[in-house]
Amino acid sequence: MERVGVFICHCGSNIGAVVDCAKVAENVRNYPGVAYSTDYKYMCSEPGQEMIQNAIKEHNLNRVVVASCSPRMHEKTFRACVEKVGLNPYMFEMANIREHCSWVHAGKNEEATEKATDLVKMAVSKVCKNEELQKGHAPVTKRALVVGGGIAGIQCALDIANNGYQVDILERTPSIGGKMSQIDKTFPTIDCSACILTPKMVEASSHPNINLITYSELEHVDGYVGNFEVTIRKKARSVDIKKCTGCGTCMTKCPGKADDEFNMNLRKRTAIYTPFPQAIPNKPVIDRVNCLKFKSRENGKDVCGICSKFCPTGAIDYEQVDELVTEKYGAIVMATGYEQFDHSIYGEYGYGKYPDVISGLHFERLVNASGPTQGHIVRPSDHKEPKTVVMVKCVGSRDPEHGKSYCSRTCCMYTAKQATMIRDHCPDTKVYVFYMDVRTPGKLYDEFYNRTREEYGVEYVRGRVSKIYQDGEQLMVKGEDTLLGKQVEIAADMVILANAMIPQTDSEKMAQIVGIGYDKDGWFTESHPKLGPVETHTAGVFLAGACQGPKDIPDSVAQAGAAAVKVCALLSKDQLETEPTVSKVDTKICSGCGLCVPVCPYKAITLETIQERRAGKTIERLVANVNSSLCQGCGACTVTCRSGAANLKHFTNAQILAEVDALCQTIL
Amino acid sequence: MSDIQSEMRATAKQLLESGEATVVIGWEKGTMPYNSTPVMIRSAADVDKLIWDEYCQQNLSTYLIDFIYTEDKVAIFAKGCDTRAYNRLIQDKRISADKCIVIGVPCSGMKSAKAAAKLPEGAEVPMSKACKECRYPNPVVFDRKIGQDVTPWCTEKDFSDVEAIEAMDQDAKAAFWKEQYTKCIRCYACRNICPACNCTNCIFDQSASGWQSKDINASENQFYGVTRAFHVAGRCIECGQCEMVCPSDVPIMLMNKKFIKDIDTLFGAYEAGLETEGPVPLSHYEVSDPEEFM
Amino acid sequence: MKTIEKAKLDSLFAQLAQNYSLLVPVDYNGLTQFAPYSQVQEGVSQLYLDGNVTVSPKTAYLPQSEAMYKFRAQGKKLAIEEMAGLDKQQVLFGVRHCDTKAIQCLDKVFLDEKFEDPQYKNKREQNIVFSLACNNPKATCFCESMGLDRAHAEASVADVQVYDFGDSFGFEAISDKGKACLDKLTGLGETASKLPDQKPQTLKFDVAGLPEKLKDMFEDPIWDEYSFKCLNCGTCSYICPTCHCFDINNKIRGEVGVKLRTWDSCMFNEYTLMAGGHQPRAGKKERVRNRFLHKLQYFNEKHDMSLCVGCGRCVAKCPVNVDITKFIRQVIG
Amino acid sequence: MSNNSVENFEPKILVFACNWCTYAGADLAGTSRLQYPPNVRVLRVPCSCRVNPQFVIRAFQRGIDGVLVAGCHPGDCHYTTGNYYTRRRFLLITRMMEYMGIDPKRFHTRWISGAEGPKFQQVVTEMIEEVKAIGPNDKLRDDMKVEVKAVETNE
Repeated sequence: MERVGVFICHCGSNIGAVVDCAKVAENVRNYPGVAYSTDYKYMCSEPGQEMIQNAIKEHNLNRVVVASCSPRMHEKTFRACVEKVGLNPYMFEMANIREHCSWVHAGKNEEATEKATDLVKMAVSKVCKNEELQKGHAPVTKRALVVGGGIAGIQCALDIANNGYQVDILERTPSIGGKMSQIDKTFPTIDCSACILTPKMVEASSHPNINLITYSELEHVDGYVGNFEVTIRKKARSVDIKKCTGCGTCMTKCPGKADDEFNMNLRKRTAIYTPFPQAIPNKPVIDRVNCLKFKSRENGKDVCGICSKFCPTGAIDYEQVDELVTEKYGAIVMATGYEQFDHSIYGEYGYGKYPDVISGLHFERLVNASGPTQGHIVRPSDHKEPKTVVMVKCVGSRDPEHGKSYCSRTCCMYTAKQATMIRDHCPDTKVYVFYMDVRTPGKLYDEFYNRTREEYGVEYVRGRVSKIYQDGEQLMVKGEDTLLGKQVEIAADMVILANAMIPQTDSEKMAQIVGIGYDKDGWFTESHPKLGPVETHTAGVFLAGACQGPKDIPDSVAQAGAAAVKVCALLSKDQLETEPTVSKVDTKICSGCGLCVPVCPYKAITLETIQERRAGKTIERLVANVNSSLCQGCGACTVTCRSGAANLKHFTNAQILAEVDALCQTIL
Repeated sequence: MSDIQSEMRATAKQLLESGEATVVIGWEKGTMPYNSTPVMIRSAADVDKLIWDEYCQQNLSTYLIDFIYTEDKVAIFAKGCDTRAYNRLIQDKRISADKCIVIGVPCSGMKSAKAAAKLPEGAEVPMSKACKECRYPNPVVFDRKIGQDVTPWCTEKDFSDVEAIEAMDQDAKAAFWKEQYTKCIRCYACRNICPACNCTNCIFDQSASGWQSKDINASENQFYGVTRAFHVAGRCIECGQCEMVCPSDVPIMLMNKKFIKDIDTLFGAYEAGLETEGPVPLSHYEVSDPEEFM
Repeated sequence: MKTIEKAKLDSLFAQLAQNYSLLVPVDYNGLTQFAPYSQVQEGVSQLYLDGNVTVSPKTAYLPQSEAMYKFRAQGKKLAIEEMAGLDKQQVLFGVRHCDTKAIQCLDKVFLDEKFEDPQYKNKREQNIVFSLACNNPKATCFCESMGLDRAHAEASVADVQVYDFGDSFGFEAISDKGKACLDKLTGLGETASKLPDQKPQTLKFDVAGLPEKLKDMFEDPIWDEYSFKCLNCGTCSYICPTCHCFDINNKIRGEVGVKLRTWDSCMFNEYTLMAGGHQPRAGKKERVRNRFLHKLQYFNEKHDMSLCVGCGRCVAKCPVNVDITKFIRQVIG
Repeated sequence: MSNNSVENFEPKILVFACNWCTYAGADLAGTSRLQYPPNVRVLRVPCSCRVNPQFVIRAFQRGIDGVLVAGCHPGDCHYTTGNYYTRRRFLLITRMMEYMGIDPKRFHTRWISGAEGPKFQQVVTEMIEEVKAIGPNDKLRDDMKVEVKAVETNE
């Protein structure tokens, strides 16, 4: 027999000033199922909760409805409250008469009171159909996967490893290091990027708890928090990493040439290569697209093989194939970083055709001592030192029409950094910066920017560049100085564009593989913009670094640490509590048609063969089965299921129908 | 037709005698001249019961469900619509192909038994509505085939009847459906004959679930009607059996065809029962589906 | 015998409608059934006298859905109120003989010596049955084989016997109730009581000894043969004039509600489903066997009459032509 | 509140709101004190894909004047794909309801995010006004007007 206790909260005057709480309590006193009904000033307060607990004991209540604020606010509070006196926490319902009633119907006291009554009746009708539910438990694989081996991934892995947990770093390029390894100096300290990054890379590679899986791709993710099963494609390196000593002979002998993407195609590399000298692992891979041997094989021949001939350890293996391995992890950190916006869509910047209009990352390679020009700032076209450099900010950023609507956050600072570096390397070179705004919120950032202008004499022009065109050897940059309100034209030798940060081109596919959300631009979505910045909506998957949105190095490192803490908190548990509000299939009803299987976003439903006694015979038949650890309780299957075999606990068909009926019964 | 009939009997005989099949399901002559009714043949001696005439309307595929837990190997004769029904049942995992032998029979359309019952003897009997609109008179899947394929007489889906309802104003629509569903006696013949309604336990057989009371009125009957239509949406193979068996002449296909029409328009043309794999419209989505809820 | 020209039928109905509730056989959008005469007047339905109706007039005694009592529950308090019966006498015009016989069957169930169903009894008392003899039986009719008198309706049910004379109807009172009703009518003619010619039924067979034969046939393979094609739909039960099984449910709207009794069918899964989940009549065979044996054996054993009256509805309407007459002929041999 | 005379007609509208977006949006409308007419009642479901069209038909049977099904914008679903199924189902059901004679003004599906308090306010306000203008729903109703005159006694 249902014995529901109803408690109407005034929330001080928040509810009480509009809704006649005593009347609502009175209105439902005789409602079917209600055994006790009352109102009180603050239900969530200590005395309020005690009042509920006492009433449960005194009136032998087996279900409770509290009408107060949003369940998103206090459902947990009241569940804990009723649980303390022995009630199952799922025998509780909340009616939202504050956010959905008193606050939005100010002055309409009579109607609001009537509405509150309806909402309470709905809650009572539902709670009468509620069932006791128990949280489930799932084991935890005490090992984490970090996807992406940039600074965020490395830092996150180190933090997890230093907490004593095994962690794998999955990196799709031949080496860890990421974008930071391409950068020459870091702002605002102008310290050498490699000098602070490479020790971290070495530490990661030598850490007993860290395992590097480079030149590999994420293929497939199954499972759930604490128990992910991740399939990884280990791409064929064509080099046996166990035999290779990293001596580099092969690279000196290789006749194949290819664009050097690490150096932004500013020079060529060999077909067998490591991306950069400090690469980790420092073992080459064969770029099969550009390898003479593999190219000849496409034409039915088999030439070259020089690297193999010269390799002292016989590590070259042309017959290697991609390998798929499946590993188990308890948590996954996505640290897949960003890409640089491609400015070739902009006609006003020359569609990317002018060799001396380069991006920020090009410049980093130009100015790097181990880069293609040994650190000399020269024009890519004729290798002359530029005398006038124009820098353009917000290329692709803050441009909802052609580029991205967001601010890329890092460009103001890296432009300032690069401007000072030009002035340092080439004191005679004039530097102009076209900008929309200068945004420097960071420790010592604004001071750096001011030094750039005041001490380094970099000229900032507020305005957009309307056109860049080639005029002889020079680039004419036309724009408007909006502060002076006049057109300006600068004859420049080189133009550096501050390209926006954009997500990896396949970030949406990645998100779908892992089962996390992404925004309109393709950045991965955090679970809460303020209170869950490194969590995702998928339990056990966390975010670090720029894959969540544009970030500079300190922010990425900080977020990596935050994600690591969340991972460790998860891995420190022996068992995980799982929500019981999941789908369940009544096998007596299920026909095993399997229509629910493809509908489940968590692959939680499988078809299983069960045995059944029927008319004296044992028969075998298919039925759907929900893995309650995988199921997150969306309910998609329940509507797909025609016969109602699939039902969502705590949001059952009967419970929702009871609410609908309760609302409608007053209509006559 | 008689050629097909003798070939049917010969095939059934051969299947039963060779032991390839233990049961053959076909049609026999029923009480009235317009009754051709399902028959189960277990012995080669009985194959002469089998007939093939212009009233072999009834879909035999649904009977295959009755044999899933027996040791039988079942052969059925199947027209185009029956083979689509067969695919439907395979896709819904209600039957397994290795227990069935499908003997395809191209069909030139069946006459309406309902019309025949009302007409005087000897009068010209019109073709059933579903047959008139049939686009797949030839079996779409079969293990064997009897007779020659016929040329389909329809190539496009005919939605003129649906459009006629759509053109009514709201009150006229409501009145029309209320009238139609006032007649419904909820005998569930439409459901039980439907190859897409193949759940072992239909929600309308679960009164305790609260989905529907046993009260009979236009509202409850419409709930039944629209719910059943929704359950077969994207799965209906357009055999029209529901409408043919309805003792109250409720135009049930008008509901089913509405969903077919809208699915085609909204999500791209779809033909149920042609394949046994691949997504069914309502257990599938495209990110690019029409957006009108912004 | 009193008569009225068919052309003046409207005036007869108008007179009847003045003093009684009047139900007539109609065609409502393709479904034939008994309905208030007002439907004909309003043009919603057309009068249908060409044959028997699909949904039998048992609806006037045992509606498909009928409130038994109503209630209101408030807190721990409960109020229950019986439903009022028919406050006015109700004429059923054109009930065929088979259906009068069927009502006699229902009497055995609902007006049992031990318990009289008050709602059934009320309708039985208030209904005045004008029973029309069939001159032109349908091809599916077999009432003669089931022992019915095509010239005379079941006297315990029918109040007025009606004959169709082509251009006119003739009326003969059977009961006092019928006589009182006829006496109130004006404008009727008078004719000698020569009965109209009746075309013979084509579906004819002998049922002698059927219940006894069936006694030993519970495990006969004939049931597999007859049940194979059955869909387990409720068409036969719902159009059958003698099927009388019902289920009882609540229909509740908040504090108030009614107890409903609704038709049920032995073809349905829930009919015999036990609370614990056991299903004693799991398959088609068990259900078809039960229905046929109830019609042709069990009811005979209990009430000494057949529960099949030979109306032929199920023969005509069964979607898969499960033919009870074929079954009877096969059993009799 | 319901009143069958059209002048004073105050419709009752049921809103199925997904927990993560629309319910939060309705909460935000509350915390922002965005006022709207008190004719709507929100029923919380985990995801709009939990809303069985049969619930909607049931509400109309029981005499509701309007139903709104609302969830996250496509792509924003907490469960990644739920609302894509909602969209498919309700594109069809919207048309079927209209086909059955239910005025399309009475039934809507909308995407309302957790940040769209003002949109929630706007959508329900417009819907209430529209439904008010067309009067009480008289279609598909399974009315049961029962008057029990008997006096209650203890059970």
